[in-house]
Amino acid sequence: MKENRLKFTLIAILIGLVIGAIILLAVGYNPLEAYGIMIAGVFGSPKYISWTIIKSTPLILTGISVAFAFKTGLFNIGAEGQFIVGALVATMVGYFWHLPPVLHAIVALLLACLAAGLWGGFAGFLKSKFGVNEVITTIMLNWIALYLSNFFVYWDKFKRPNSEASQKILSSASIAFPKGLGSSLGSFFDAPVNFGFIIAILVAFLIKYILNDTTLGYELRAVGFNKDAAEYGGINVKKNMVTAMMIAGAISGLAGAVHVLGVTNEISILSAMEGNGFDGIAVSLIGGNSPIGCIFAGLLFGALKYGGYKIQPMMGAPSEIINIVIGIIVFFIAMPKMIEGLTTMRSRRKRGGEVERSK
Amino acid sequence: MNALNDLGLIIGISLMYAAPLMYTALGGVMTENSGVVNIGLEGMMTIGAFVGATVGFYSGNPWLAFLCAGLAGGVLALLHAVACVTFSADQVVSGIAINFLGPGLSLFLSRVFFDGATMTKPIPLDQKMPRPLNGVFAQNSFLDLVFNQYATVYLAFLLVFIVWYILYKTKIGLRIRAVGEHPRAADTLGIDVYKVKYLAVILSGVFAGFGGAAMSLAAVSNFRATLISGQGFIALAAMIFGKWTPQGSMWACLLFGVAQGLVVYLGGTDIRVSSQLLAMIPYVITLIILMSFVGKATGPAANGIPYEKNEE
Amino acid sequence: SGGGGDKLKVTMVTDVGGVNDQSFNQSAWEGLQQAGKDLDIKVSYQESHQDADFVPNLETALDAGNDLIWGIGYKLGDPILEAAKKSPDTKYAIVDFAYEDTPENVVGVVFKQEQPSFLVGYIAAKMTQTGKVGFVGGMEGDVISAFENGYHAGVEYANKVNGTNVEVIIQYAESFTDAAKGKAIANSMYQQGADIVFHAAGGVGDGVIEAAKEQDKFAIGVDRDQNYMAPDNVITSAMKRVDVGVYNVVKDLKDEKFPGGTTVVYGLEEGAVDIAPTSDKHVPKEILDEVEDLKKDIIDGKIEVPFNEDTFNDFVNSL
Amino acid sequence: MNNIDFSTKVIEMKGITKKFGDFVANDNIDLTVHKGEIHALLGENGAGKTTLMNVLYGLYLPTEGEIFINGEKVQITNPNIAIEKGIGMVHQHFMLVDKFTVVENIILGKETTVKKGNWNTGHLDIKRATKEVEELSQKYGLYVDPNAKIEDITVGMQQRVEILKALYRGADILILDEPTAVLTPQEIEELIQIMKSLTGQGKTIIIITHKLREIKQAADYCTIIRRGKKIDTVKVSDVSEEDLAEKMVGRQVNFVVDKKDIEKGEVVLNVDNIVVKDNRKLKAVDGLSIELHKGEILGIAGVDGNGQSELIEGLTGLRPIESGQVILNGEDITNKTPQHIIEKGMSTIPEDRQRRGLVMDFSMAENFILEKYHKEPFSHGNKLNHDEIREHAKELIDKFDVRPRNEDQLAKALSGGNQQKVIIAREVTNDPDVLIAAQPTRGLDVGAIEFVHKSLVEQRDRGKAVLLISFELDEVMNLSDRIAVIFDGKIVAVLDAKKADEKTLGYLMAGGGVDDERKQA
Ligand SMILES: Nc1ncnc2c1ncn2[C@@H]1O[C@H](COP(=O)(O)OP(=O)(O)OP(=O)(O)O)[C@@H](O)[C@H]1O
Ligand SMILES: Nc1ncnc2c1ncn2[C@@H]1O[C@H](COP(=O)(O)OP(=O)(O)OP(=O)(O)O)[C@@H](O)[C@H]1O
Ligand SMILES: [Mg+2]
Ligand SMILES: [Mg+2]
Repeated sequence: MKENRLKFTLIAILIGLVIGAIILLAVGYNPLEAYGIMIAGVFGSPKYISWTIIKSTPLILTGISVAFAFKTGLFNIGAEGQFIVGALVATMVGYFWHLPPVLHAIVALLLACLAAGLWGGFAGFLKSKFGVNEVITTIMLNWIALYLSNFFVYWDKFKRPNSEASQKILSSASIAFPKGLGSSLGSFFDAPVNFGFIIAILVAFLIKYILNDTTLGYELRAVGFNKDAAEYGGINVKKNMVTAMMIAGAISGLAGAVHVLGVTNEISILSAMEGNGFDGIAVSLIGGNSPIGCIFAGLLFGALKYGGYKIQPMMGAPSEIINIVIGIIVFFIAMPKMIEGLTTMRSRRKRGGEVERSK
Repeated sequence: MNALNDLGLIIGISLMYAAPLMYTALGGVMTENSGVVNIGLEGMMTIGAFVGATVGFYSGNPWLAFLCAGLAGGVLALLHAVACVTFSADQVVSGIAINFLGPGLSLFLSRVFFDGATMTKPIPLDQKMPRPLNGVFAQNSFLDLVFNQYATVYLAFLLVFIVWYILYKTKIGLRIRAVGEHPRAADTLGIDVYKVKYLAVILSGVFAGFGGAAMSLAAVSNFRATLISGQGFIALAAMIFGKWTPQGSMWACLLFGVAQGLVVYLGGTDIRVSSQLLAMIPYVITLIILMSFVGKATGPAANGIPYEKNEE
Repeated sequence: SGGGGDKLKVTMVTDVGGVNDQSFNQSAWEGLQQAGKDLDIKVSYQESHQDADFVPNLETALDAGNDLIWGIGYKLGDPILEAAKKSPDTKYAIVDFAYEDTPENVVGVVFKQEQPSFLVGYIAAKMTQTGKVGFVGGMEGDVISAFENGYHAGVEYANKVNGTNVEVIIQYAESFTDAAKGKAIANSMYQQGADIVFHAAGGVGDGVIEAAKEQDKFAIGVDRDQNYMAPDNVITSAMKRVDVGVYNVVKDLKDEKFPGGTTVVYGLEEGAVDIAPTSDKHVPKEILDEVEDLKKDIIDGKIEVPFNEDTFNDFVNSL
Repeated sequence: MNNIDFSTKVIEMKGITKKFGDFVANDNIDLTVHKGEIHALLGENGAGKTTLMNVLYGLYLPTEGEIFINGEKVQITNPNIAIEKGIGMVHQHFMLVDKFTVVENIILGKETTVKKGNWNTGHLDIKRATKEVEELSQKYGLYVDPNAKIEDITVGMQQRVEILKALYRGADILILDEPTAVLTPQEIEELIQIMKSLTGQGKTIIIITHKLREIKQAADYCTIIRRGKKIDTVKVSDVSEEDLAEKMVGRQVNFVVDKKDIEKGEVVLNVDNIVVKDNRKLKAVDGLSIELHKGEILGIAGVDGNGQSELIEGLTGLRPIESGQVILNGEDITNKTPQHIIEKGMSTIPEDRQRRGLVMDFSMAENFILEKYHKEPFSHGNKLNHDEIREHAKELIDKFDVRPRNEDQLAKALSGGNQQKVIIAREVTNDPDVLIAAQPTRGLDVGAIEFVHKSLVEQRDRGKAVLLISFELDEVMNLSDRIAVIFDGKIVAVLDAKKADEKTLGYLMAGGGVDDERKQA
């Protein structure tokens, strides 16, 4: 089963790239050149690799958040808003509070998780208490989070004068790697390498552990698969819905916090959704809704976006081709049956008539 | 008279906001009543907006453009149907894919057709959707503010009625709902479940495409990358809010429109509220109403479950 | 870093609007392309899709061996500064941002958007039939604030010199994308009796111009000449010639006069801000003549156009 | 019997083989049915009865074999063709859209629409359809309320709707797949009458059932299928129930449940005057009281929809009790959480095993610990102990003979009988003082039923109390020590099982006694 999934995912990626190539060819660009640029854009220098990782980190986390919610039977479209809340709180803690290094970062991360957890948990609460579908509530909460964040950035104590952004976090709250750590790795450390990726991987394993090896995970999965049976077995379904959304929210919030504390050090005024949460949905799906799968899917996604956007300046090909490729990949991942059909076509033809008849 | 005019303004804004949402929400009603979840409405709306603006610009015929927009949405929906109906795909996954494909294709093609720009050229007023009651009432009078709307607004209400009629009064509607509730039952009665689902899903794309065109051919007169940013999801929410019925979805869209109208109205008064907090109002109102009045809503029984014929 | 070959290499990193945003990114790219043609320079661009793209894009630009790297838009202020500090041998330039302490390899390029705003404000005040004009802002911020206050000041100035009492209605959309909201706000303004609305609101402005078109009222465009959006209704535009700014700095580089360590302020004097050339389609000659006089006064320093709330208040008090 | 026209073979299936992958569900089966005949198909669960009928109805294509309808060879590739050939099928699981009305369900797929001249408007003509349905139901004595919603009518009614659906399509041959599994004795009686009246009007009926008595009562001929193969076709009047059972399973079957004499102990469960509302906020359980003693099986007999489901949910904490009290082992457990109630010694075999009983996407091992995952040894602190969970599963699989013997198998991949075994194994090992068994054998074959009955009696013999709720009157009468009859949310009578007879029970279940009381009052 699992091997099959992996195989299907790889085939879907291949199909996505091939169709992307055909489209490029159709409008007169050389797809080999485009993919060459992409590959060079990701692997061409240690620095590019570290940038790919940096870009992937928040996507891995929002992906895990969405995947976790899926496992518990919920659809978290709200990763976007939870990301914003996490980023906001991390920045505020990072700027307003004065704490020793390391501790400051940890406090900022935890509070961001807590706030975003409450934000997500609110959707869970509305579902458990009033039966309101979480898809609607999280969509609404995304927009509310966006405006809330802007509201705070405009607050004169928080806004950095002469800019459209907040104040920067204090260096004590940063989770960047200590400077001068790795000159040995060439330009790898030229990018703002930070602990975020490590945190993301730890979170992936933690979530996998929670889901598979703890009583909480057992409860959450039971509720996710069959609420009625879970309720019958004595599991508190409502509490678990809230818990599930809180954890999902906290992970997305962590994504926002890691992004701020590791890379941007500030939040700016948002004129539109940035898409970290929506991309997380795709990451989760490509990763087969498994936390570990999300690591790889997030890296793939980060690479496509980071490397893919280089084709426009380098050869003038519209970089939207990347979204098309991603769309096609996700589309084919949705259809394991079709891929199965494609891959078994040859063997089926060999067996021929017999199979035909029983159909 | 001023208060009346203010009311007229709010109603007018509500209608402008609600119309594109209504088309798209009706698309949602259509597909989900047949048991296929469609998260991809946003993507279908985007391609509709783009194609509408492009065809409108090049042909000068808004109706042709409107139809092409529906067609484009329908083509994306066809992909969704192939995945979800024929290949029993996970419907959420396929919908998310559509949400990448829709904007991706729109911008890609926009660059191809408009000289590298991610924005189409504006359509002159006389080649946009007509406003049937334009000039009938005195400008900026209450009646003018309320009724001087684009044909797309009136069509949206007409479509609510049509979808309601089809779903609840006709043979095909009965079949669509049966397929969404209990596909196997329909199957055993000789109904071609797949065909019915294909029809409903494609129509949902057509409607979402109309919704996009209602933005790019009426609300404004051009497409740009940010024109459709979240409306598809709001429409989806409105459909759930409206309990999967056309009339319920209509009310939900209107509610959202009214809230936006209020925001604009309040922003123009002397009440000094931060514009960020004002902007939150529609979303907060929706949440509060969901909490206090609507509560639990369940869709068609077999919604989201791929139907596989009995063969292995 | 030299970059190999003899040709100079110049690139720009766009804001999230992308290179074809029909606005200042596009304007910058046009300027750069012109420079490429005229000055035999190799030019290119990098599009950003999120704020988080700025830094990596700047690095990609650096790795490509460019001699000068542009950041388009105030949002790139910090990233450019950091990059410039990291790579002192490469030259950088930034549009719409002024550093307090500009490094030697950086040039800040800012535009006095308040100046053309002042001019279109004056035009609006002269042309209004109803005694009310409007301003629709996207989201609050220094740049938009300069548009707002310059415009407002232009109206007040007109009131003063002409003894009129034109009122300005101001509303922000809290968005740069929600065209429907722009239209709704403009409609609301027209309903309140305004007959000319100026916008500085990106995509929201599409809606503003649409409202003017539908109601057969006037609108004023921003950044570029937006008359093409509604030829009968966009009477003028507050133009910000980012292309001119970009072109000039690149030319200076070519002429080895790169003004590193400074912030270049482009205003009317440099021809980098202005009202749209198509203004004469709708604005009567005598008003345009008055505008020409105003331009001189501004260039001569006789009028100091305010760019934020404080300077605006001072300006009004000094009238 | 006198209806049969032996000169007309309405159905002839010859050498039907149906494979699912490598699995042979039907193996070279022949079946002949004459006009006017009631023909029974008998076989264990999974024998292939439904598959064979699905082939006949065009839902499956046979891998091999031929079908003749009225002597004409036909290719039935989809239900439309079957319908056209006059075949109607009432499925084992009803194929009704709950939210639709009776009429809507009946006309679905063959809708009555308004025609304007030659133009079919596609507009539903519900009025005319209602009239047609009313006429049809009168003609065959199948009374239904055409405008009622399916979700609001009884199962018996629903079945009539199913039959009407077939008749509406002009069916001459009716296939009924386990039609009596969910009916009360009265309803079964009525159904048999309906079947006879239908054959009287020239219809032909194939009925699938596990209930030998019904075959004896209703059928003319019976074809027995075992593991996909046809064993025999017999004339029903020539054979006994025991003969049929033996042919079906290939061994002798014990019909009577062995039961020691009762050693009734003290009261463990006292239900006092409770009221529980249903989903529509109506009082489904309305002042119900019962006492349950250690060492007894108390059967609750009653027609579906008299408050049984709400009673179970009320007792187990899944549904609020509006008033009254439930005392378990001396402790008030009214409106306590399900978990609390389980801890206090009550376990339940739920009536809907797929909805309540199992997490279908969990493995067997995970399902076995549904109520005790948070306890030692299955978890320690918050950490699950996978080794113990697996061990536990292996033990239960062995003890209860669950197949396949693979604790990692997902519950959804188990057959119905084995799913039920998993639930019973889990509930019985909780070692509860009170075991509620709701419809524990629904849809199971005799072998599996035997097993379930044995488990329940064993529980009783160990001095535990069992509350058996079943629509199957035979089952209640066979197993119970005392029988309580539920009607309209109340216990209307409690009888000693030895003294109870079917007639009295049926009378009480239909509310007979209540009317008497009312008359007296
Ligand atoms: N469409 C299918 N594809 C694959 N396997 C199937 C399918 N349908 C049923 N099965 C398998 O067939 C087996 C029996 O299923 P079925 O629902 O017929 O059980 P049942 O007859 O109710 O069970 P039992 O007779 O044991 O009570 C199960 O193992 C099930 O997984
Ligand atoms: N679609 C299917 N795919 C694979 N196996 C199937 C499928 N349908 C039925 N089977 C298998 O075929 C066998 C016969 O099933 P069928 O449903 O005909 O049994 P049945 O005699 O009707 O049983 P029951 O008395 O439980 O209804 C079962 O073992 C079942 O597992
Ligand atoms: Mg069965
Ligand atoms: Mg069967």
